[in-house]
Amino acid sequence: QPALQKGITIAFLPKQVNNPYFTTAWKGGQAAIKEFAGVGKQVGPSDAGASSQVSYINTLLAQRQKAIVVSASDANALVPYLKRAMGQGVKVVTYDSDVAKDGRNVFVSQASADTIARDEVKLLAKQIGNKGEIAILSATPNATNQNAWIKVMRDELTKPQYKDMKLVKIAYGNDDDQKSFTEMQGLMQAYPNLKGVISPTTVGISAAARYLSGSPYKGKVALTGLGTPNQMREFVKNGTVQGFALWNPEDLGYLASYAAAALVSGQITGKEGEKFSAGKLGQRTIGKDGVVILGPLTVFDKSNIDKFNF
Amino acid sequence: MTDAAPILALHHASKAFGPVQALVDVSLELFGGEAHALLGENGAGKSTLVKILAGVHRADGGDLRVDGQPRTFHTPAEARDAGIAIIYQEPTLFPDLTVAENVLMGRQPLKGGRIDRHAMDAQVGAILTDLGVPLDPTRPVRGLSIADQQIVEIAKALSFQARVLIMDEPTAALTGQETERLFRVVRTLRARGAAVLFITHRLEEAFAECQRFTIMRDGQWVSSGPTGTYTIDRVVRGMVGRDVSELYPKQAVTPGDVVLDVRNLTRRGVFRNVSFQVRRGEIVGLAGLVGAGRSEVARAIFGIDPRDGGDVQVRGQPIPSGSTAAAMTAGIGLVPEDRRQQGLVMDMSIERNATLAILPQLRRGLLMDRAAEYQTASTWTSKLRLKAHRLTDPVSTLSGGNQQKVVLAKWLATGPAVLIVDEPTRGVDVGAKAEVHRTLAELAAEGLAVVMISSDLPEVLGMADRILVMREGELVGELSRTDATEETVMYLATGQQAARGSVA
Amino acid sequence: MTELSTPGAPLPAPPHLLSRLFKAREASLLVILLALVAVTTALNPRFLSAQSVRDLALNVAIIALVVVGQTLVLLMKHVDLSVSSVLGLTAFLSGSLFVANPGMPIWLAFLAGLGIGAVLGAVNGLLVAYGKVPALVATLGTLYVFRGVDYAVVHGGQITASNLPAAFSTFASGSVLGVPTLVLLVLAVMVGFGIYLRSYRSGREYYAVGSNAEAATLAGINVNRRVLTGFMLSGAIAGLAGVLYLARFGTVDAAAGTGLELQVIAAAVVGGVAITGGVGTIAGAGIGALLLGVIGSALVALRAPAFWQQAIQGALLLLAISIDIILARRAARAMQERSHR
Amino acid sequence: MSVPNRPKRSLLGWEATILALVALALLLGSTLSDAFLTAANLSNLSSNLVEIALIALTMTLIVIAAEIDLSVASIAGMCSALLGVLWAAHVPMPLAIVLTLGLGTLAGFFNGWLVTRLGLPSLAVTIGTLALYRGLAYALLGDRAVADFPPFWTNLGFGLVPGTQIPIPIVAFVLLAALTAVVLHATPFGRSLYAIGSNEVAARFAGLRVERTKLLLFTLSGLMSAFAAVVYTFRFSSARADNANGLELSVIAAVLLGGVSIFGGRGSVIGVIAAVFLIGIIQNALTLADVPNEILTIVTGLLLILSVLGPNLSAQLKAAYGRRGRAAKGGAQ
Ligand SMILES: Nc1ncnc2c1ncn2[C@@H]1O[C@H](COP(=O)(O)OP(=O)(O)OP(=O)(O)O)[C@@H](O)[C@H]1O
Ligand SMILES: Nc1ncnc2c1ncn2[C@@H]1O[C@H](COP(=O)(O)OP(=O)(O)OP(=O)(O)O)[C@@H](O)[C@H]1O
Ligand SMILES: [Mg+2]
Ligand SMILES: [Mg+2]
Repeated sequence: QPALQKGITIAFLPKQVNNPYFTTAWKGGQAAIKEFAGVGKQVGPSDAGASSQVSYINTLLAQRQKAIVVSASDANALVPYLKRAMGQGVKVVTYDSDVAKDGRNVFVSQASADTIARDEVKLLAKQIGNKGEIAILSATPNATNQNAWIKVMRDELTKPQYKDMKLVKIAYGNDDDQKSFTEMQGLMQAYPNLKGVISPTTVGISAAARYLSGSPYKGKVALTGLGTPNQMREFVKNGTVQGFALWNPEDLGYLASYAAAALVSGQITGKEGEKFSAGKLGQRTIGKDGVVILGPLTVFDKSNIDKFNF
Repeated sequence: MTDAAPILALHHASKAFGPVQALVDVSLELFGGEAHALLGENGAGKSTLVKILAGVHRADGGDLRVDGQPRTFHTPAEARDAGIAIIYQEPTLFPDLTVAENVLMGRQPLKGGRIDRHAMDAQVGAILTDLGVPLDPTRPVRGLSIADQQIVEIAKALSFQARVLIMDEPTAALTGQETERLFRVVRTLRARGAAVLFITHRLEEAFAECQRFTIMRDGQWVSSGPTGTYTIDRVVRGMVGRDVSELYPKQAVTPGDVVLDVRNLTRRGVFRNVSFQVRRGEIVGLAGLVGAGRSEVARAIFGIDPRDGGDVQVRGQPIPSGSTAAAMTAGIGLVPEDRRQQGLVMDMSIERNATLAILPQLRRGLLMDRAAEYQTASTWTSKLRLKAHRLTDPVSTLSGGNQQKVVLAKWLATGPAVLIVDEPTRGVDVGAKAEVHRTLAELAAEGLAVVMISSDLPEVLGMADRILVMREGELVGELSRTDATEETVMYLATGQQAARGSVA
Repeated sequence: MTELSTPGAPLPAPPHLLSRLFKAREASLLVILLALVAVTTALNPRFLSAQSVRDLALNVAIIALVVVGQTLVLLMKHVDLSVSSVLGLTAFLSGSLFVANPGMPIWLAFLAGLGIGAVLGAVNGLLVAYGKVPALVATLGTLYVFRGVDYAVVHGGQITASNLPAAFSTFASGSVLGVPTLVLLVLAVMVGFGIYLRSYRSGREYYAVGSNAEAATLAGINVNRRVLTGFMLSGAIAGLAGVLYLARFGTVDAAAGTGLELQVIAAAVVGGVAITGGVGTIAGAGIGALLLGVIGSALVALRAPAFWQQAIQGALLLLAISIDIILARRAARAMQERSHR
Repeated sequence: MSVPNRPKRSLLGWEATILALVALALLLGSTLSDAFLTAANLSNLSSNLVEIALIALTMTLIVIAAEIDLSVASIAGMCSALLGVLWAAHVPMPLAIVLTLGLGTLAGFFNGWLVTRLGLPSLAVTIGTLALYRGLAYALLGDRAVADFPPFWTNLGFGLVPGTQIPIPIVAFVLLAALTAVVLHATPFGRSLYAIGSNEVAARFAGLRVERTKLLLFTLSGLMSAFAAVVYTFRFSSARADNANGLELSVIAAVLLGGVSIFGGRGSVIGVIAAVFLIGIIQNALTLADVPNEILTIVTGLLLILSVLGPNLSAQLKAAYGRRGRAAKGGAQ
């Protein structure tokens, strides 16, 4: 197997440049790039819009970058442009949020949609004793990964052990702190008997936690979802939140960088079964549809949260 | 009663706006207890002079003294604090604020640092009663007629003890009675030793009220002196630089068949059952006190305002309510009373304003016909002897009277069958006035039907074949040219004996 | 309108017609507001529960505060689109002050917010008053510039509640006699400016400038200085709002406050503040903000389908504006007919 | 109403300036990166501007008539959503497009109706419909995204004119731009827009059909937004409720930068087109030079401000200088 080339140019293109989550991911990506002596940069729009991402893809193409690592704000809109890029020999890796699979070589997934959805539901079920009305506080109505997870959660909830749990509402906080905050208020008003809320977005869950911790519902209404330890620490400690989950975004970026490098160096092409080594994350295998999975979620609670800092 | 030393003296003042030299080395002295008439053609530079005294414009050169002390006013506030009160040619009011607040803005009476509204309303109410005008001090200015707005302006100027009162054509929008009241107030001010500068195009007023004249032409000082040393002819020659043709060149015409037929025209709360006819070649005067609703009738006929009742026919064909376009295609034209708001697009060129009403015709194929545009504009503006730098200058740079000429040109260009003119010579100098009248007379002779709304009675008497009189929104009478006199008209207009010595 | 045109006519007496007219407009808004609350509560009693009223008040407070500044500017026939960016920037900067020196006293943060806001407002003011740049152009420009600066300083970071002293955060949660301190502060500001605009000479100047700037100059008002002051106040108030935003939401990233400007203008307009200048009151604007807030949370409380909420909000907004203008038109027409008789 | 602070600047002067700026920007671009002046890059650059450019055309007319339409982006979003829904429902594409354009026209007409019939200020109205139409977009399509548009159509949005590097939508834009320019600058109708924009009352007294004209303008704006939506949907082969979100500010920024006076009565199509591309070129050039996004935002804002501030200041300086000159003369005599 050929070794990783030196000086590979890799560009990270997140949904939004000034979103803390992506900043952390980029940290990992950068670290990896340093390890294999590549040349990396992160560019991107300040607003999560497909059209603005496209103009960046075009400029990256014009700059003849070797690989583009993108988190798509629209699963379809980017495809024609990414295809054009691949047509000109650029390797495309998606991370965090995928595009239609003919639009990229490899998708580095934080965890399979099934795992995420199942773990979330299981987590909440445990906290509310498999019983009562629940709601989901999502990001934007068009967030691909959110919708994928929500879909799985829905049919997960049809399983017998969850028969007493009733999904009453899906609210959208648009990954905007204030909107999420007020949406959470709304939920409590509109659904008096609400027992628990799943918010599979770092922005949503922290806003929701903040509202609960300042309200009489604190401790009475369970909240879980995907969040970063630093955002959630105080709420876990003051008992608003029992537990939540996440992968390590830094590792996600790290893995994505290695996948890109491996593609450029010809170690892999994106076919199922191909293997490549991802530095400290060790040997990785490409799964079905060119998906590389980062690994299982880490569940954070009182016991372990202080061990993490991101 | 003239003091030896002038209260206010301006010497060798000059002012240019870009290429336009508005004032050249003009001097003026105002004495206490004396009313001083400033006379000149449109564009002579009178308002510019006023604005320099007011601190609105800075003179390019010259020196200004108040009580012998050299002064320069950088802001209107400074001029005001020096005791100079100004009534500007164009009303400058706050439509959204009450009459009282308009009068006292910036000088509202205070109680404990806060505005004392009752005191404010009372104070202004008093001034208005002084003027004999029952305007409600607490009503917003928006919706006041030009005339009422002018009254508020006057109240503003009288609201503080001015030592110098400057009035730029305050009477242009007023009728006899109001003018008379204004003069009464002016006299009392003079008795208190104040100096008054009075600008008007109605020479009779100047002769009746002023002790001293100053005459300007083309931004230059022509002559000054006591009233006694002037005759109408000398004044006119000084202003115009030539002898003016007859002021009311009415040509005798035999009216043709009916062109405009108005039946029971009604607009709720404004006027009721107004019916009259106008024939080819006829000039019909529409007289009445300001506020009688004449403009409103005109607006309703022209379709600006929808009408609540009655109908209007031109050459026998009825015109739908509230459609200006329909009225125009039927051949009606309206020269509105408020030139700045209704008559002109201020920062569009003279040329484009003059052709605005015939825009749809100015096309070759689908596109603008620039040549035709320029042709029409220049034809009519030169017919009216417009005083302008270039036809492509914005009308905003024209003097009041010249702006009025552009409005006239615009409507004459449409070649209307009926032309309604509302205050056609408001703020227009004698020379131009004569030309406007001549033009109207000629057009009438060629078969145009004219409705002339005017608060300038001599004008109506001089030009109209028939005079309709309105009072409080109703048509109260009709007088033939022969038996119409100021007295008879006023009698109908007021429903009582005309106030003594009413000029207008 | 002269004595002679209406012989012996009694003085059209009823005073303060103008102010009564405005009161009428505010009244009409209040009616709409109460109706909405009544219906919602009937369908979902919890809508008036202490908790949700408290939440509502807190949500509206910050918008309402920014609306006060916006009203000053709108009265002068200008507009300030940059408030959202000012809010976002001050929120983050005052937050990073706490990060830099945790021991910092609370009031210093407020001072900083006001100061920074005033400076940013001054930029707008100078552009409009002395640069003669139309307010909409100037503030649309600074909307971009200030936000850009915000992006630059935030740079993908964020302030979280854990960075803030507890005392500061409790400023939002804490309350006096059940009324949140934050709301009290906002109310105080509104009352203050309400009185100022109504019965102080300099307050009236805002109306004068917006009603007819030329006339204002001739009346001896220093229009430029007034405009500059207005924008500075708008900026300072937005800055204060930024600090409150930080206290309320604890988390601030580069996007904080984005899109707020349209909500604020909408609130003012619904509240009867004319975009054409010279007309409007703080009370009206406040009610406008409250109305929008109530509409928002009512829809949620009534379980309106998520995907329909925004549409319904828009429709109700239009409805409110339309009703208001129609009532105003009525009053005006009535007044004109009076003036003729 | 005479408006204070109306920027006084000779339009010709301004157009010359902005065209010069465009040239300058091209120069800057080519110096910043050799990838800039390539046909491919310019082609991408322009195809990314096409929706803004299209809507800017009608926005120009509206602003010259002293109104404003903030709802354009929402109309686009709503129309994109409808196109998606129709296609998903197997409506034949030509029909779907016609219906979409119809919806846009209707939406624009509704704006116009509220403004002209109820006499509401357009700023207020379109802030309202901005929310309403975007809301309807979500009501139509919710969280779904329709993507499987037939290649023939997506190619119209995405593809190039065969044998060239010219994006197909740009061709449509050029035609529409030419049409707009002629209508605005060389027809009585265009002339009347300027009159209405600078003094509506006087325009009405001159017999111009103010209401009808404005109604037409808003309706056209809606139609154009719908057309832009179709282009957008095909260009990204993706119909979503949040398409074209926030586009309105970019459009208005371009129109104002192009020298159209926000108070109406002033402006030209050339200026606006130049402005659209000026912004696009500068952003593209800076992005190629890896200038971070926040700087782009700042630059856009500064451009907008300077576009008005520059001419004003120079005029004021001239005036001040002139006065001093004359004052000296005056003093001498
Ligand atoms: N703001 C201005 N810009 C350019 N030119 C101006 C301006 N104001 C006045 N002028 C010019 O200065 C000259 C004098 O104007 P002014 O208004 O003083 O005349 P006037 O004597 O008041 O005429 P009228 O009797 O019609 O009011 C006119 O030629 C006018 O065109
Ligand atoms: N734009 C307006 N809005 C509301 N009311 C108006 C308006 N213009 C005039 N009025 C009112 O209508 C009445 C008649 O108007 P106006 O004074 O124009 O009548 P007029 O007979 O035409 O007087 P003149 O033509 O001499 O000014 C007045 O009482 C005035 O208050
Ligand atoms: Mg004059
Ligand atoms: Mg009248």
